[in-house]
Amino acid sequence: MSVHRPIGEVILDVQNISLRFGGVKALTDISFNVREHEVRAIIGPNGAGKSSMLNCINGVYVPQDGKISFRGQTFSHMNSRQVAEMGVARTFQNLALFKGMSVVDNLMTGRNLKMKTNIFQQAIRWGAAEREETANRAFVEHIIDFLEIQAHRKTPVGRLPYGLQKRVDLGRALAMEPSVLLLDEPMAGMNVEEKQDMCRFILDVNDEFGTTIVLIEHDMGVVMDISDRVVVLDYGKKIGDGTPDEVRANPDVISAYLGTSH
Amino acid sequence: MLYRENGQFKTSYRADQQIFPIRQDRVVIVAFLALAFVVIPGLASEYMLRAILVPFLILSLAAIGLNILVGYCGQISLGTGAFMAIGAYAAYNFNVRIEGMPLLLSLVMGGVCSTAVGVLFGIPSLRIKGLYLAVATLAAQFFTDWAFLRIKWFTNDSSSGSVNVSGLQILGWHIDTPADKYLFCLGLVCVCALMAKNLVRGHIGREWMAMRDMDVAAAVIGIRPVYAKLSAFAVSSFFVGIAGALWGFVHLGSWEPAAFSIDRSFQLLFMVIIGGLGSIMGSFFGAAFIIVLPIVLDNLPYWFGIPVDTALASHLTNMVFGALIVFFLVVEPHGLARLWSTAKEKLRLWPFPH
Amino acid sequence: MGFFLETFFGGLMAGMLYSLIALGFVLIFKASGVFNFAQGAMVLFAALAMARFAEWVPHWLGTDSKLLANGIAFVLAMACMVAVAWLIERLCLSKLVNQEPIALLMATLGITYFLDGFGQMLFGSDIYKIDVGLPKDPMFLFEQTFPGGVLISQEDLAAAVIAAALVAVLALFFQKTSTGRALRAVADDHQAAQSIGIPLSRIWVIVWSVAGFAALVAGIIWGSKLGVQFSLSQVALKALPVVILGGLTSVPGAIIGGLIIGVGEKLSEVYLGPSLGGGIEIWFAYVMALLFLLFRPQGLFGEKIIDRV
Amino acid sequence: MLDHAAKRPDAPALREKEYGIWQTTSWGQLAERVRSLACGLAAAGLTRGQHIVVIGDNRPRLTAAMLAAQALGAVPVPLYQDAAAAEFSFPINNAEVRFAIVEDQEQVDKLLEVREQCPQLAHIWFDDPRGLRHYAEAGLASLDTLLEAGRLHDKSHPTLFTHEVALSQPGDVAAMFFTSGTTGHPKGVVHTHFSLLDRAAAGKTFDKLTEDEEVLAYLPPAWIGQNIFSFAQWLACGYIVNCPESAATVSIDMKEIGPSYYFAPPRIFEGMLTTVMIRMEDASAIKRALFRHFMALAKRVGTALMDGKPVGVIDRLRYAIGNVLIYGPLRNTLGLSRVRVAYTAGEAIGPDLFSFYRSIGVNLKQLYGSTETAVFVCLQPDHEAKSDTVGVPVDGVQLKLSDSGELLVKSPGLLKEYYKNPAATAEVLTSDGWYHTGDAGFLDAGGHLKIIDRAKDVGRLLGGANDGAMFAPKYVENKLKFFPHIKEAVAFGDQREKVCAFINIDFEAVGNWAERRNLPYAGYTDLAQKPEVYALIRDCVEQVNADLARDELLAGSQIHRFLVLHKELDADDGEMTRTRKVKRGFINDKYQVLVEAMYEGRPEQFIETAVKFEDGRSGSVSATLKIQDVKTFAPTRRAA
Repeated sequence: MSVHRPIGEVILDVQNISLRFGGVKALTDISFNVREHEVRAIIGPNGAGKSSMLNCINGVYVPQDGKISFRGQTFSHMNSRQVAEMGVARTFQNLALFKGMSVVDNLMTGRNLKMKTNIFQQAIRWGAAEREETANRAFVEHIIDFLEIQAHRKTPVGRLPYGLQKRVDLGRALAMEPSVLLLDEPMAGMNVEEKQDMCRFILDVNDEFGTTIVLIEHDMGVVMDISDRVVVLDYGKKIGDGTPDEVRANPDVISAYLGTSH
Repeated sequence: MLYRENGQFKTSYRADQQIFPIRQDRVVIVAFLALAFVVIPGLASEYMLRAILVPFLILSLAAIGLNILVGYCGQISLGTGAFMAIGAYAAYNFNVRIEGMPLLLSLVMGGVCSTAVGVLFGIPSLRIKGLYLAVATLAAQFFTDWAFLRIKWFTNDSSSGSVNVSGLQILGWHIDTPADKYLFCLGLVCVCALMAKNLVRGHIGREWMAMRDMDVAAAVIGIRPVYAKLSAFAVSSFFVGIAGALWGFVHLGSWEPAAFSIDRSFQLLFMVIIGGLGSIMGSFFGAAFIIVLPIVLDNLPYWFGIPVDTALASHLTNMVFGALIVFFLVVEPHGLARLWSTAKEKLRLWPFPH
Repeated sequence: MGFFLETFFGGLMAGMLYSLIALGFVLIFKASGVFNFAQGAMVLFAALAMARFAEWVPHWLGTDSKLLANGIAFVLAMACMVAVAWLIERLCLSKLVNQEPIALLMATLGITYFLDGFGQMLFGSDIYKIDVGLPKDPMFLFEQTFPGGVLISQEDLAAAVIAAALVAVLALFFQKTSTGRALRAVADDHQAAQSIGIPLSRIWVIVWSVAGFAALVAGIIWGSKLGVQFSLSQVALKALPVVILGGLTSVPGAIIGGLIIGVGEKLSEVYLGPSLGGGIEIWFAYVMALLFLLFRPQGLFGEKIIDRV
Repeated sequence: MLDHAAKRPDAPALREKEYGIWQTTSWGQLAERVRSLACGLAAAGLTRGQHIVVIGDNRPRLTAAMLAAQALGAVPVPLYQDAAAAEFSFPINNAEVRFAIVEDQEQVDKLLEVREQCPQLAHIWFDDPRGLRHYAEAGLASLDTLLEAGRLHDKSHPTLFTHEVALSQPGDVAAMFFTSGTTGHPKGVVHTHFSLLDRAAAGKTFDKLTEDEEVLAYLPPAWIGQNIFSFAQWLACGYIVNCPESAATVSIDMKEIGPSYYFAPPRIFEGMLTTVMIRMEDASAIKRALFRHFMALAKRVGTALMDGKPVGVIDRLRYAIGNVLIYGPLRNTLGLSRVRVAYTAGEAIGPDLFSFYRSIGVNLKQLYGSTETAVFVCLQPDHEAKSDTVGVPVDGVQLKLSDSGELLVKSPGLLKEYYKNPAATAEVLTSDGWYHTGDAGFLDAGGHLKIIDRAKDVGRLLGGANDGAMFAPKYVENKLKFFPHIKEAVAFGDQREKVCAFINIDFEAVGNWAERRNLPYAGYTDLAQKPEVYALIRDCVEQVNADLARDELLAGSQIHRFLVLHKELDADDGEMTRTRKVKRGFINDKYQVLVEAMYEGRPEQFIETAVKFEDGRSGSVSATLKIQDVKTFAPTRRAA
């Protein structure tokens, strides 16, 4: 990329994670780390355990063995709330938006950690609560502006086309002002144009807010273009890790991808 | 058709986030409130007030409570009657046991107690989902039915098992005529409804809806399921509790556990479904509908001069209810509220279809 | 000791009947993912039909053979249940496919109200009795093992036997017949079943009919015990804890759950009841189930749910 | 501006919808901002008489920047924000511009692109820093830094601003507008403060504009029209200018604001009407019936009411009902409820289009003017608006016709000169101060000016049935373009025996039409060539012919043959001006084959054309176009 980012020291370190569902081995002994401000990609064929990896990182699944350390603190498993509080946000592969709510409200949910007024203040909705709402709304509006979805502000997300829903999903994550952003196949099922937009947004985020980005993708091309370092998973095992070029050269990776028609 | 929105632009978020952002709506609502507070007490007949309006108001409040739980937080409950009962009996006990306990306070305490129990019975919801939970809430229903029947302490050892309160008054205002009762309920319900609305459009409300729509995602953005769900149970049972207390104090005057049986729970559930899940306004619609319908069905034959015996009438009512529930679930799962809002949309876009 | 056993057996008997109703729930839930609140109403409806037809048939045919009357009545009642099943599928289920379970539950609540009203309008709302000639007089067991032995109502015993038989039959039906297999397929995965050309709607009609059959049997037994009346539909509420205890999707769960609840209820009533002021069986079952759920949210035999993202 | 700030510092001057609400700038704040900007610019070395380009959408801070420049006596030169980079280089060089203030990354990129050609371009300031963080180019900075610098400079030179302001004279050059010349290089039209403000004031008094008017600024500020309405007249009247959030939300914002004083070229009104028609077609039968009935009524009554003619009580009553049921809602959805005065200009407006708006109670009027005349030459007074005239001269304006039938204007609003182009200036500006409009027209009985066409376009048919008949292409085209299904039309016929036309279908409208008849199509080109579509278009053309036949002057201009073009005429391909006027000559040459084919009576013709895509890439579209004959009508004398 033309834009140069000062890549910092390791911020998120995954150590020997293994995850099983009953007999099924989703992940076996995965280790990799993420440096501050970098764009880190996890790639691999379908069912390679990419999503499971993210789910372990933000506490949706509890891995059987292994540790995850974040900014020095080490956890045997993460608790979603903690993870969120530590500033890790995440988007979902098959949209997990709140269908019943408007775009603005969806983004506002991303602010819940920032909103402190108690239930009584909200019931009265006077002073503090009102001010808080307004302040956070203002913040959310900046994101809406950033993602260029002004025209859809008040529409229920259910009614938006897929591409835009993906943006809202990203927006909700951004609303948390994350220091690390996990993107689960942000470009899945998009047309070329939408993909370009999404790439632009991802880079802008990384660039404007200096957000560290971990993204899952199986569209090799895109990944290679925008990411600094790449981890390759296959059948729950790590088969490659390094810069895009190194990974491209890696024989295992090639075979894995040839093996699975990608 | 009647909307003229040009020039209604918002220069602040506060203005943009008000409950009725469109001027025409505000006008209508104000007019409507004026009607409710000023005109109706004067015009409405004794029967109208006693048998229709007061129950309507109180059950609307209960429906709002239930709607918060079911409609907004997606936690189904079949035990609403229980929480009404708790509200009623708690309020009763505060009323009779504490000398000179102000009416309002005992009502609120009713709500508070029901909140406590609500949270208690909400705990399973952290482990149990959907249908299992639905059944679990029945436990509350049957337990309270039993408790208020068998445990004499609750009924202040009244011999008949039925309790009664009388001589309601706030700050010297004696609430005895139907009109008084109506106004009292109306006032209280309006306040509660406003609070409820504020909650559901505040961030707590968004947390509830997030849990309802996609709990995993909600957890990932840092919403604590425990807090979200339990708070929903708490708030819900608080309103339901107050409604229960009102039902006992203002509407019935003297009552026994049967007044809050499982049928009440179902009735409320129907109100919420027909009125519209996830809509405060809908709760009112639903209540109105469910209360007016049987009256209409009862009287319909007489209007046409067809004699129908009461048993048959009640069976008919049941059937129509049942049919309507299914009808609504099939045709308009979002209930009257959705019909209302679509109608409104159509009016705004008139003459265009979309 | 003898007294304990008595209550225990009593519990088992009652439990059998609960299982019978619970079975209805489980069948329907397995096949159509619907939590059929209307099962109780179906029991009432079936019982009413049975009772009234048994009354009317003699007048129509002028015969006084009770067996014949009951036989025909049974057939007619069953016919009614099938009709009901068919209507439900037509007017309700088929319209609500792929709705979230809660919506379906509420729909069955609607059906409950409808059936209650409809049944009583057709067949009247007084108390009727069903007499299928179950032996009434009590009998004694284990007289030699300890003094006085154990008193058991033959009726209960017969009921238990019938229930057991029914369960066995259903089990066979599921395992052996092609329809049964189809049902299991549907239960496992609607879409898949559809894709291999199993007609959902027909399956559902069958399932609901089977559930109707279970309801009919239960209705007859309860009816001949307590007489047919509106309260019968409340019996279903007793069966709910059974279902969640046993797990919504498991037939054996329903049976075992039924027995546990039955026994637990009776024992608690006898041993705890007095100290708590009696009548606790209304809720005891629920609280039992509830507490149990806290430790095993999916019930005894239910499958665990893993949610993917 | 300053005395507005002085008189009512808290009154809103500008509103911009951003972040979901209308962020308001009061005159006071505006003055403050302008002061800092001015000082900043001065500090950066901008001096009296120099030019500074302003490129971007309507943004408060860009407006402020223009004021700031003027305060220093410098000359702001607004350029079209949608122009391609290459188009910038000429004006920038021509005006030796050293400073530029632009909206965002897009504009910055374009400027940097042409920087080699324009070495003197020293400073570029941008309003929206998004994506520009890593641009290291020299002289590139954000407006905020400029403001900051300005504040500092202001502290050190407290008197500078007031002093500079005091210096400027009415006669000084206020701004320069580059006309999107239909041919050759654009010409820089130089206007003085006096000429602009005088015209603005004239317009103000003419329509009794107050300081409470609401105006929506959504057209390119580089266009004199927009500039007058949302800048000069804004200063003259002190009303409120509102900037929409983004191009995508204009209609929403328009609906929210509900401007009271509205200006748009016909195509905008046309677009609105088209969407109305399309949306109505999906409406339920009852609604459509209602709509038709009341529109018919409106045609009769509404227009009359607008023109202040007497109307029967019953009709008034029915109109009132219609107002509740249709007109009101319609105005509301279009955002025209509050419009007191609406103007259209730039080109002739379809009569039906014109009367549509008037009939539903929008006081739509026409005006006549051009960049060179600071817009206001003729205005239609209330109640006297006709679709075929452009109104009476505004006070201060004199008109006369040259013997060639060309219209000459003398007015205080005339341009000072074409910048560095005395030849061109001489061409249009006679020594005794008459300006050659290049339009053919005449004053009718009521003293209303009637424009037929561009003088040079008005042609005569040669040979054939009606030899020597007058042919006014624009007139014909406009008639065609009124149909919702026709987007553009180009008529040929000058020096030919009969008239033929190119048609451009309106993709949205026709596509919609096709879908409702579930008629499958693969894209624009495919759709354009569907026989059904041809049939549809032919009806339109024949209606036009029937209409023309009624006008003995122009009966000869009836269309004999037409074809539907395979691509949309596009400014990027040079087929239209930036203001979307068709360049007839250019098209004539570009599509020579087609024109010939039409006149040689071939049934169809293959063509391949190069096109430029949005992203600057270019490719080619090819198709075989059908050509169809149309029924024409014998001239019928209009009943006097």
